Amino acid sequence: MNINIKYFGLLAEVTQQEAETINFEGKLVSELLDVLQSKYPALKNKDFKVAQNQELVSINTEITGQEIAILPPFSGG
Amino acid sequence: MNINIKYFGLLAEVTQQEAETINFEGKLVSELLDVLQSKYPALKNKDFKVAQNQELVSINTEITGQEIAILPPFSGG
Amino acid sequence: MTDKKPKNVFKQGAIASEFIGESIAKHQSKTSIGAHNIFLGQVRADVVDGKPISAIEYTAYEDMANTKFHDIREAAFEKFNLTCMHIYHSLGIVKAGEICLFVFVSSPRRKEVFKALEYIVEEIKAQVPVFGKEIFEDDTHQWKKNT
Amino acid sequence: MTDKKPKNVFKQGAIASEFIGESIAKHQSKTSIGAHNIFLGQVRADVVDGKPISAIEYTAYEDMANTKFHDIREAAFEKFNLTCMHIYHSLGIVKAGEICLFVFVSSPRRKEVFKALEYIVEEIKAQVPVFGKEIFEDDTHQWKKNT
Repeated sequence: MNINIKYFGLLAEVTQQEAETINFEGKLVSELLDVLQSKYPALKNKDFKVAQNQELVSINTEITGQEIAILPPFSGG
Repeated sequence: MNINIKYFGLLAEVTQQEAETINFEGKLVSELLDVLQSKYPALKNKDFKVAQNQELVSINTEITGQEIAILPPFSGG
Repeated sequence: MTDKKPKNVFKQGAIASEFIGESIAKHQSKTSIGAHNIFLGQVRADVVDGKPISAIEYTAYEDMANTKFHDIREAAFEKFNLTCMHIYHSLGIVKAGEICLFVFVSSPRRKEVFKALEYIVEEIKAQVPVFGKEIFEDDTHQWKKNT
Repeated sequence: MTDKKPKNVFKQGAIASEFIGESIAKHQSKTSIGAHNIFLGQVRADVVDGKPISAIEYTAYEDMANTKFHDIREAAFEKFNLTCMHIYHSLGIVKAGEICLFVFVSSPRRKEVFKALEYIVEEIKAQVPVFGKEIFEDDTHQWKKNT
């Protein structure tokens, strides 16, 4: 299935883009991260969280959403 | 000695004045209050504190200051 | 910065919202500040026995009050890492809906301003000889009690 | 009052002191309010390796952020006795000394506003996907980390 991935802050710098659509055949967030970390090796050393449909999810969560966001540490305020 | 007494808020209403000078021959705050409560019987039922030279004092404090203030409960803010 | 001499904290009448906005603006040149916390006391139109309060008339034992405000200020600078602190309290008539107390603290860090502001406001309520006369629309009154 | 739909909390650029003053003025018709508490986040000119920060550029995962702001708002109304609550956060460039976060709570009673304001600010820092890029005068940058 096609998944829209959004990158923010430092992670948009690392991947050099703010969004992309990838075709993903796996099941879990962890599998998607494997794909992304192969594509962008620099991601491996970064601290980030994953949101699916605007809710934070763990790496063991099943991918059901069309929109996944890769979020660096929040630093509002 | 002559003592300047100041009354505030509700207590200025009770005594119908904001300040007066009285001649006082006693020693303690409690004795001064006896004098004032004889003069203004309505004071007896009121809740108040006494300040001498701008510091709150207990009724057992010796009167040394020229300025005594009779203060109702604080209600600033 | 701490001042060594008590200054006059009182303002005649209500504290204007524009004055508060201008006070905030004045702190924008202080670029070591990361957090401001502002407390505003506003006169409530409480209804007592069917009659709403239309205003509070504040009086104070002014000399003692300014000394107490100064002591609270010094204690707060001692306890907390503050860059600035400002306190203003009304005297005279303040109508319902108007502001009678303005306390403004600033610090590099937010944790400090939260602790400092609550400390200062509670100290003001407890330590400063200010007296509020709550005036009803029919010109009767009662004396304010802090809770 | 609680809103049922997330509204947009973000403002482009810095939050002006005049806007804050006007927000305060708007609450003077609400005569059940006795206490306001305002938190302001201001951009600090921290010096890193000898270089001062001249501005922060804020970006956000806006849809998720507005949903989180809304959830924080609903939770605060649930937990505390509040009359009003307003939150504004900057997006884009905010220079050192300018204001990037404005949180405003009002209640009949002061105890409520102190607890509520600290709760809301801590929740914003922890839960809302906003990202600060700290820009130095020489146009290099680093990514802000909350402490």
